[in-house]
Amino acid sequence: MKKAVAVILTLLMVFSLFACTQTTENTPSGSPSQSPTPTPTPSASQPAQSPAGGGEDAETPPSADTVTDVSALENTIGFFSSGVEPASRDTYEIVWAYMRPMALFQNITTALKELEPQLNFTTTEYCANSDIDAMIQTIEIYSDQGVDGFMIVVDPTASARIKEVLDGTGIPYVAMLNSVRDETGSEIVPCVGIEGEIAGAETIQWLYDNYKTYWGDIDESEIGLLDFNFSPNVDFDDRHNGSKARFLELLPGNESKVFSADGVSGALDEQTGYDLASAILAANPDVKYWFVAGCIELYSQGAARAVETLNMDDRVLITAVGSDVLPAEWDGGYDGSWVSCLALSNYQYTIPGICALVAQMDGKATPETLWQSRRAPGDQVTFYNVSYGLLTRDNYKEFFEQVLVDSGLA
Amino acid sequence: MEKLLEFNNISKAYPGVQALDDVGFSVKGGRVAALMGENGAGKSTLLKILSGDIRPDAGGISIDGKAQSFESPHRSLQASISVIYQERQLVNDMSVMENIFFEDLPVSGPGFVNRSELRRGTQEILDVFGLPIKPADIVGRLSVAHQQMVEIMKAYRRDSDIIAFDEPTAPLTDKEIDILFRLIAKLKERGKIILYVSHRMAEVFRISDEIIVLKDGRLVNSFETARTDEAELVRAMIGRDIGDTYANLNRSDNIGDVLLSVKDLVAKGVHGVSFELRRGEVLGFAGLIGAGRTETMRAIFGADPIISGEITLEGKKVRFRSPKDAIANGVALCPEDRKEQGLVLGRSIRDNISMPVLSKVKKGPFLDVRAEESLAGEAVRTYKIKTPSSEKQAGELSGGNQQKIILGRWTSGKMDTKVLILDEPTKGIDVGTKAEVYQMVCDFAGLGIGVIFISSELTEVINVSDNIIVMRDGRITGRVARREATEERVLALAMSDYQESMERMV
Amino acid sequence: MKSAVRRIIGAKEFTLFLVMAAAVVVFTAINRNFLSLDNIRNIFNSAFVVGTFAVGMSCLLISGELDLSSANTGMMAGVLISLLMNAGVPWVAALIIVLFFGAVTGLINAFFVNVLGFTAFISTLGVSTVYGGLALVFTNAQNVPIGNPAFWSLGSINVFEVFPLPFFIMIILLTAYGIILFATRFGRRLYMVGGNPNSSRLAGINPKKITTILFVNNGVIASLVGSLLAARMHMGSPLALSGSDLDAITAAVLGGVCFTGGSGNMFGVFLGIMLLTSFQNGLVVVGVDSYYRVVAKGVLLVAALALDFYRERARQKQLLSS
Amino acid sequence: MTKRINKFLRSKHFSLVVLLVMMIAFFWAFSKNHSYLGLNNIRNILNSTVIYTLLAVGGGLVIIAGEIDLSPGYVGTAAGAVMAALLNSTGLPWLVVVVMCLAIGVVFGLINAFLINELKLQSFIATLAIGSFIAGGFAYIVVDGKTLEIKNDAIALIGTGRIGGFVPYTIIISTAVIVIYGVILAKTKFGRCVYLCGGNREAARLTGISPRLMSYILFANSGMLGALAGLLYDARLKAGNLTGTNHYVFPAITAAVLGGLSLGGGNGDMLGCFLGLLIISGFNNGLVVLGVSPFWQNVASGLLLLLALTLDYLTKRGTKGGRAHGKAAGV
Repeated sequence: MKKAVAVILTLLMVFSLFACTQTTENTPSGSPSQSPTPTPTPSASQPAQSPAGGGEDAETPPSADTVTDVSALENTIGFFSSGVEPASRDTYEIVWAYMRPMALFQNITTALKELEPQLNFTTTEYCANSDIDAMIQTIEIYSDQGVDGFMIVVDPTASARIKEVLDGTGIPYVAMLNSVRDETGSEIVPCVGIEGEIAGAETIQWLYDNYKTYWGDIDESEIGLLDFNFSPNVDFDDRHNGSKARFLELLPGNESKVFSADGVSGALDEQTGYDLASAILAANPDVKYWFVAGCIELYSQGAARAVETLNMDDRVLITAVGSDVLPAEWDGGYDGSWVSCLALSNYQYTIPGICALVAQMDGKATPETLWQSRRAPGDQVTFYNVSYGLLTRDNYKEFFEQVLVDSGLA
Repeated sequence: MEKLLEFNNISKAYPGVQALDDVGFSVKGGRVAALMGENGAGKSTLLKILSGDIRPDAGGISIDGKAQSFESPHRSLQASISVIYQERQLVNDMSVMENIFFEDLPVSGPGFVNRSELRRGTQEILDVFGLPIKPADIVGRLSVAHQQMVEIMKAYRRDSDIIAFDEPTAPLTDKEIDILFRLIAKLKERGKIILYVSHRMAEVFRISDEIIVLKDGRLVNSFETARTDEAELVRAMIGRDIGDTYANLNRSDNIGDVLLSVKDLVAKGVHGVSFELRRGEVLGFAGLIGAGRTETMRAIFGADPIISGEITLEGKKVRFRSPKDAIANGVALCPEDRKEQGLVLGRSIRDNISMPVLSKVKKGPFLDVRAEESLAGEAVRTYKIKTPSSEKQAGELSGGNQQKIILGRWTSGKMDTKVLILDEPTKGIDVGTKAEVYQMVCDFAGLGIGVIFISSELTEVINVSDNIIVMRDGRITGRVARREATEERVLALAMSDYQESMERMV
Repeated sequence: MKSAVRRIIGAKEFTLFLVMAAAVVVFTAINRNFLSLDNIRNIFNSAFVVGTFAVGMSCLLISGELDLSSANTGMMAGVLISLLMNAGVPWVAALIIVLFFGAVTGLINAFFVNVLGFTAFISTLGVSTVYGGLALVFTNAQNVPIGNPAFWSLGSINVFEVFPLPFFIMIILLTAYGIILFATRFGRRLYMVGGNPNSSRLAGINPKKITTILFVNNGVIASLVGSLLAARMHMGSPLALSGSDLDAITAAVLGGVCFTGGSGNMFGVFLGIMLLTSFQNGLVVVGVDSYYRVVAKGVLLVAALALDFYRERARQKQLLSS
Repeated sequence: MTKRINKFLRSKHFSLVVLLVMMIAFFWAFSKNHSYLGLNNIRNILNSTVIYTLLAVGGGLVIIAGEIDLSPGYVGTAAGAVMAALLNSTGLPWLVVVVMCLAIGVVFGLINAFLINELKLQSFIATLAIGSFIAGGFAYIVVDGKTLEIKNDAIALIGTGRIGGFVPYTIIISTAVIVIYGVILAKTKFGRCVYLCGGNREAARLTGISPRLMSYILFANSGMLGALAGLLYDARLKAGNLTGTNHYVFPAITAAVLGGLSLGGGNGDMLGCFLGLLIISGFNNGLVVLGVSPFWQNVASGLLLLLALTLDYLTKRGTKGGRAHGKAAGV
């Protein structure tokens, strides 16, 4: 009897394994799953001004033959200047590869799936489960498979090697989220992301500009800073340093009240945030007011729970980089000390990234010619700073609608 | 109504061995039936069938005429049968009372253990046995003898109609043996059926009403104890007259100079032992369980640490830090417990035999498998080990064959053994193989090897050794040459205040 | 009386008590607030996850088994309960369904280990990997928010003003299982099966039946932890609880549970949990650099076990000489 | 000769080869223009086995001897971090640095063995403490949490260089390691002692083998191979990585068990280990080649493990798995 059950179990597993391998919507065996719908004719519609933050004013509409700066019209999907009609060429196969399962990456995948008809490409997703060696081998596997382009999150700890491998494949690629810089600090791979220091600094800046509405006119020297960090990741480390630098810039006298909490001892989750925040807040009752800066949303959420248990809601203001957890809390009616977060909408990442990649695949743009107008001095290529917004409880709904409108998808 | 236990034509086969072949006999209530026979004759298989641990291929057991079938040991317990195995079935980390009541812990309310009832019941049994143990003592911390008594008390507590003992007296001191025999007598009066498996003739004659002899899985005969004697039993068991077993042992008798001398050795369980072993001499070590003989030899061999004392080998002072040193100097030890300390059950016979001489069967950096095979083949031939090939796993062989593998290991061609220590080489071995072992011991001596022969069976030690050293409680109590050695004299040296029980035993 | 005192001092738990007392004294000396009511409650909250896992895990360890799928079972439970509640299922029903899911996971593990005879270490690892993938598939790697404040309160209300509910539940489980292990027949059989599986089998106690119950029990407890964590986090996250079952094993072994089965009790496990959590919390309170905190956890475990080894050897020597 | 063949047919290796061939056929059929068996992809598969092979060999020997070692992954990360730190801050030649890093692996292994043999700690717990806590923390401390670039050309050549432009050095190193250890295990006295210690530790001691010495050697060896794995990992990335090979130990042990090693100790060999590694790496590679969505890849690798265990149950007539070894059918 046991043998029979074992045989049935084996068949069941072989079948489910087979099912697992068929889960790709578009098996890269060349058959385009659905014919691309004709995109609207590239009318020279003037792009709506992008919302608060680093928006650039639009330049003269480009003509088809010259290789022009794609950055001018970066936010509108309806129009891109590579001049090649998406439907006229065969479907591009791109690989969207990232380091670890995160909500933002998943949102980028959904955004890419929505854009596939317009730009006539198919997406294959790869997650390296934080194993950089596996990421490198996957790049080689897919280059052997003859894919057309890579959209990749380059892990900062091995960016030089990953760039070397990508250049070796000769396949166009665009980096997402983490910048790739050489020793001199000059950006060497076109990247769509957000500067860690800026993100960290902006969140603290907002707290500083708005704390009076929560605490009234208090003695600024009483404010302390609890600054989360996850040092192994260079990007999170930059956000940590950015927050700290901006805090000391604004409140130079409060040097003694700055506490940094590195979550390296636990998993990347809320529990670690809770353990660190609760211990530090309870250990320093003498600090009357607290700013809490979260380089990762889950840490700030842990801090929010700690503040609730220690009922210090009236003297702690929490912020975070990333907008996947807090809006959901607000939807559920949360109105605690976690007051704001820096919004990173997936479309604001995806559209410039995919446009740059498609332009390169069409041969109409090279890394150097991409977004020239946005290039920081001293950079060989442009680090495209995604425009962001600081969300609060009252403006977050309206912000997300606006992003949809801007991207022409709404 | 008197109880009746019937084994009706039971057969059981293992790959390559017909363990039981159509065995049938019956035992009435209030009688003790002793089971005797060569090892591999199927005695322990029979007990395992009785306890429901294994199922027979054919035939079965019936109680009071009703056929029983035991899918699991639980069924046999419910049929009021309990078997006491050689390997103790105790949980060392738990208390005596929990081990005794084990599966029937007294319960009150929703499954809560009734500790007061548990303690009271245990104390009651302890009083019946008259043992200096408290119910709450942890079993692991008791002496080996007391642990075996806990095992027996567990069976007594089950108050089963049928109780089977498998070599129960091996670890017991005489005080406990006496308690056991008084208990068995009481159980007989209450009409219980007792099955008693043992190799000790004296015990069997003293306690049993009938003796059932098995040979190679078949029932040879059953004798009324009163109307039979030792010689007739042995003849039934091995079909050869034991009388001349020791007589026609051809011995070398060219005993040379002193090979190994030990001066006031002190170790755990050893309190100042001194003796000399000569080349070509068979030095017997007699004594009861717990006399410290195994501890002495393990200390010499380097298996256990020595507290103080001096050992000289061939005139040179030596101190063996580990068995590795001892073997390098030509000292070999056949351990008492075959399975735990002797064999690697998962490996082939060849691996087990070549273990101590691996560095001598090498060809360049690699092991020379052919040399190993020839070594193993030679051992299989000289010791007549029943096996289709030397690649068979040691675990799949019978107890007797396993012992031969260990003997073969220490006397293989590649071992230049000077001193060979045999610790209970014939324990759990059938009478036929014993005779072969005795001859081997003499052959080793003939080659000039100094042999130390430890055994708990007096007749064996007396007749095989050239000189006999008797130990008790870690000290030597006497030295006797074979010529003047009689069982009474050796016994007197080996025991002290158990005079009375031993009298009855002989 | 003297022997009773000597028995207490000889006990394994006394070593833990010594180490913990020393740690508390040192931490309080450096920062008085370590013993403040707030921080004590923090320790309680931090102890909940590892502690509750350790309860189910210790039972399995005592019976000689192991379950490496608890962490992902818990995570899966958190995700499922969130998805169910978003689909309109009242939280009480959702909790029951999720606990049932934990039981089924336990049955699957028990089937593999007891019926098909797989090594527990590897087969529970397989189940864990499958759950890790499925959770990401169900949630598309997003956190599943729960908008039900009543359910949130499960994670945050305080019992008797001092004990947060999850911690209180952990204490109840520890006490209940402590009593079961010490005073009930089923509990004592756990030690028998762990201490000598063969003799239990021969005496008619079926080790498989007992370990099956324990696997199911561990699955249910893991699901309870996942659900309470989801309540406290106001969402089910497919990345939660990773690695917490290894921490639970560490706490259990620290508390005197022998890894190969047969010994250990719930009071020791409670001390192990509190020592591990308060030590971690203390290091943060006194501001030890994070890298050294990771090393300190390892040193604590090794030091406690080494201390226990030397005390045991001293006691053996003392027994031998007396 | 036929005796050896039908011995092979009945053996564990045969069922592994069958599983491997079935898997390759499946992926070959479904991969885009059959690129699964393309020369490049075969190299990719072997490339992905390198780190697992080193850990499976070191850890496998420890398992055969009856213990378990969870620390080599973390020791590798620590060794890699030290290499990066030394190369950047000191002028030491790279060979000296590599030897020092391997020495660090050996030291961690000896600490493991000391805890297990002298303090009688259980190997699961001791290696977990030494590995994930102490070695892991040590790695961070050494580089103070920063990832350091490795610019040494020799190290870069070993990590990324390819002989004749095709065969990476790392594959040669890992293949050499598994072949050498396979021969040692099967043919030499040391190898036989590993099996004997795993089968019956006390019996081995009483025949002149020192299980304690074996334990020290094997844990030191496992530490050294763990360190080597960490060095190769960082050489391939040309950077001292801080999470590195931490999470490589469990899959390596799984591959070893898949290949026939039982956690109770005493059986299994390097050929089985290699087949187990090939199956797991080939499977993961196949999933990537098919472009299976990443979350389903995790589900599939868990199912593969359970499937392999079930097949092992079906091929092993009735005898139970690792836990009940030694239940010999003695009469």
